[in-house]
Amino acid sequence: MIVRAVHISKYFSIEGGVFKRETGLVRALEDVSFSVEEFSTLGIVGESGSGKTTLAKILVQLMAPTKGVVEFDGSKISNFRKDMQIVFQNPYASLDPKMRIKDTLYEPLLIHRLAMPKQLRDKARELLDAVGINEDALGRFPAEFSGGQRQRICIARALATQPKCIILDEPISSLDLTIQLKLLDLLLRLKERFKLTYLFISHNLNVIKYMADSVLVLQGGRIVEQGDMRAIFAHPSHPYTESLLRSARR
Amino acid sequence: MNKLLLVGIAIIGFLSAAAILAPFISPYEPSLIDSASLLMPPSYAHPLGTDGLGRDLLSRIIYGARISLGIGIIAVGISLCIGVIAGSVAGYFGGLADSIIMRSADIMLCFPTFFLILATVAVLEPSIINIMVIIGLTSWMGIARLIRSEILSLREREFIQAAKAIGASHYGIICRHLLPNALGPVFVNATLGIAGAILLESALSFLGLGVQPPVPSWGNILIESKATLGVAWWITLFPGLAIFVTILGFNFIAEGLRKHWGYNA
Amino acid sequence: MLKISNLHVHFDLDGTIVKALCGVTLGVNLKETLVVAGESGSGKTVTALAVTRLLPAAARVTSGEIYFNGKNLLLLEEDALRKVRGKEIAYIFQEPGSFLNPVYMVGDQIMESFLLHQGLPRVEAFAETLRLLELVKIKDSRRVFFNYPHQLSGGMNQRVGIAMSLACRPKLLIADEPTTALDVTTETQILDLLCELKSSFGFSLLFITHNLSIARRIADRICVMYKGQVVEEADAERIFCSPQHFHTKELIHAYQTIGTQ
Amino acid sequence: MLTYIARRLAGSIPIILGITMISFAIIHLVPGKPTSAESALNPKVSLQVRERIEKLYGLDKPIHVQYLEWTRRLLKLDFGRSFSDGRPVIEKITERLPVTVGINVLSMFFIFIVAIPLGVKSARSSGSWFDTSATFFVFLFFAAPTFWVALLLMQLFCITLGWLPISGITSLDFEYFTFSQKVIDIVRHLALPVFVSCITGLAAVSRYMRTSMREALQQPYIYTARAKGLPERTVLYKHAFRNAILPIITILGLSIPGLIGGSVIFESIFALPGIGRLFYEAVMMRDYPLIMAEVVLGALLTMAGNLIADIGYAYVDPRIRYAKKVS
Repeated sequence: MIVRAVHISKYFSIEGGVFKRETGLVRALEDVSFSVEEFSTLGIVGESGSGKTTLAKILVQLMAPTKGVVEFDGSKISNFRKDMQIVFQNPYASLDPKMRIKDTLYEPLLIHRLAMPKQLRDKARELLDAVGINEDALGRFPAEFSGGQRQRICIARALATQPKCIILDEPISSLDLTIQLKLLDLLLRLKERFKLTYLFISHNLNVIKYMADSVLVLQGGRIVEQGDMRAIFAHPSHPYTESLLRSARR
Repeated sequence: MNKLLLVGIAIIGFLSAAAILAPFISPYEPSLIDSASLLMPPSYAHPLGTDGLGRDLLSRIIYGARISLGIGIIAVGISLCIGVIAGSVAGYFGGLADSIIMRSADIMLCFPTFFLILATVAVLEPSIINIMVIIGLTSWMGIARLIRSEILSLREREFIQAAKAIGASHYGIICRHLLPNALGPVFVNATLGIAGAILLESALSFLGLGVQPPVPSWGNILIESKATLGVAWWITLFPGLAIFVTILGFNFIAEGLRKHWGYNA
Repeated sequence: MLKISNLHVHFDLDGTIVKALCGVTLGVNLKETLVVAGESGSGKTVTALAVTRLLPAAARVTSGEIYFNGKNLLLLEEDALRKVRGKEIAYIFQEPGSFLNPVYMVGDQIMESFLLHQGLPRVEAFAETLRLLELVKIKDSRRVFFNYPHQLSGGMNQRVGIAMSLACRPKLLIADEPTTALDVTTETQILDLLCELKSSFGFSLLFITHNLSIARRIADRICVMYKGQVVEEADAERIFCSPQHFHTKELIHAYQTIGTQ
Repeated sequence: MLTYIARRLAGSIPIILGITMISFAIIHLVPGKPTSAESALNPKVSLQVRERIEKLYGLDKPIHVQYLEWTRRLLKLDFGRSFSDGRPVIEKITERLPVTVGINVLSMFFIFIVAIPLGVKSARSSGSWFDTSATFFVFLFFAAPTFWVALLLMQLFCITLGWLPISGITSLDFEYFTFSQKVIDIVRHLALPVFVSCITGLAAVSRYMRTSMREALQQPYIYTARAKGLPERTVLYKHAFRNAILPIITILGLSIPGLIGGSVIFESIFALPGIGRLFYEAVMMRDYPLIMAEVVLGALLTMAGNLIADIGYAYVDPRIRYAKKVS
């Protein structure tokens, strides 16, 4: 166990009326508990509005849960900001338009003091090389790259802090199919090379089948099914999972 | 660098050089009264002619540039500082701070700025410092609103979340990510602000409430010309032309920056 | 029906010339559904817009011809071309919400084509519009007529878009990824509706998409576009069982491993 | 829509309070200022004036009491008596209000009539000679200081050419004119001031209209309009224009403070009996009750203007008017 979610719930208040009183409560997540094994890939699947992204943000401490807590195994994850990273869905919004690629990569290295100022350029070149982007990208701005290339740069940025676990929040769903497949293969290669743990979030069951070892099915903020990927794909117990499988296979 | 920006910078560069080097390049003492040459039209001795007291118009305009540019830049400096701080606090931290700052901005915006300035000038003595401070204090709201809306839209963008995720501090996020993205439109707005402040100063002096004579400012030269309207056209034309060219220069810079950075602020 | 041959389109993005189409040749026969499949940047949307010269200002057709029932649309002057648009060739676009004018009632926007092309009096045009709304399976057509686009769901707006395009019984309907912005269930309904209307109205359909599963479901013929060119054109079945071009193979492989419904 | 208006009204209450507070604070700058009678720069603040201020504002009472009392009188529109001639301040203001409002409304009218077609035309033929020359002139108008232009035009039209009267709103023998002569006389008097006052407004609105129109023309629904085979004129004036005109309404609200402020200048140049000139005279004579009254009224007028512009915008834009989701 490298990270564990214990009874996590998250409620958002809705403001309405003239004086913006709290008139309602959206239950984004309801009593979600699960643990992630080291070096494995946990797939989280659910349609839009099932609370996947909220869960991702809570796990990486960008958002505090209303109830419950996120626990880390101290020996494996000492500083979660360094050891736990996230890659977002929209490549066009997750890179600072005003920053050159080299500065985007230098930032995590400098924050966690992982390289001396002299070594920054080499370290950044290594990271880009690991994700298949050539070196002259360092001096350029995000606007000059395609969606697929930008997502590779985001992955490079996540790798910069030598993390143990990376949360991938629908990393490929806004790209073309052929590019999606190439990125999935890249992620699998990186997982072997850097001994990573993945938490892969997607609404596409075929992608989860391609990537994940174990699966967790979310519906309306609740876990409806959890377990080994092959077992669940072979004979799902919950009707919702069945309907997802049927629509994926057609 | 598009040509609009270059032309603008050239104009303002020339004028600021003239203002800084005023003592060396202006042919006469600005307040030297030469009773022999009253109301002389432009001539070799006085390239822009003289005013009712025989003072050389060219030197007065050059010295006037010091006042107008100085007031313009410092006043906008004040409103820029207040505006940037208020805007980023309201935008980044939101909640109570946001509503207090924004409500006070709305209130200040309701006052017709010229009324507010005139009222405060009437109450305090119209010295140069007072004018700078008053113009600065009554024009920070635009910049604060601009920064706030920029930060609000940026704050939700994923690259800010990503910066937090890699462990950047609040300070790091504001300086490295929020401000560079938000300051673009602010500079465009600030250059227009300088033009506005110069207009305001000259209008104030035109009404006799700005810089008091004998210190020359473009505005108070113009008011004196009202008396000799029919007779000495040059006293009206040239100071106004100086204001016009300066504001045109700043507008060119603002428009050039907007094109250069691709905003439509 | 429609014949595009060797079409070249260049975009002049303030100085830099981008070659969007480099010699596109494809044809749509009577009552046929041709699906143009391709990934982003392959030029499929530019081709669709070029047919009735709806390209944005920065685009310029540098060479090639577009024949529609014998007439070369590229050489038609403005008024004659306008008669073709809306009357013989109609469009459905991708974002249902943003392709309807937000400040006019949905019904008015449909009636506009009746009043313009068929010169019907307002009362008749109103009745005709209601009939069309029912035809696209909008139940409460009288109420929907007076609504604004922001009050309707994505699926409903797209149905209005279809009704608007079919107002003057066009001979060719060009649909540019009409269901990409919709959720899966609404997507299926819209696709079924389109096929149904195609058989009853008898128009031929030029369908642009990046999703191969849609192509498989509705296409008679498929042509695959890659980097501004048509790299493969064949019947739907042959494309899937024996793809020739490497990009088509890549597409089908990706579709089979991680493609969804 | 109604909740939108209710929220806007509720929002404006704190603003009104704020306005009264700030005005009250400005007043307190006056007597509290150590402007002793002999201060060189401010000779007019004589001892005798100081007593009248203290008496008028009852400065002996604690500060919050003064504030409440002052606001209470404010609600009754009783701003006390003007120093210069003792007449109630509110009377002097209402006397002169029609002139300023008249000129401003006229200039706003001209701004909209000229600027909007100008903006539309230059947006439509962007890049053509018309567009570049229009943008150039807009730049010039934008940069020209209104009082300088006023002086130049006065010199040209009033003195050298002598076509227009130099100041005032009516010529001396106005009473003896026939009705038509009276109208012509007023028009000749107001021609220059109105033109001067709408210069900057003209530049701003036409530039804003041009940008807003160009943005509207790039929207997806323009593709649909063209795809329907609509002639370019309908696409432009029916579809694009209706969307482009919306933001112009908010400009209406935002330009009110500018117009009121501007009236001070050109009313004093052309000697027109408006509240702008009244304010200028009050400032010169340190007539504090009058100054405060105009500041407060100016602010309330602007706020009312913004409110009307907002509600107007909500009414015209169906996306706000019919906010509820139907199906």
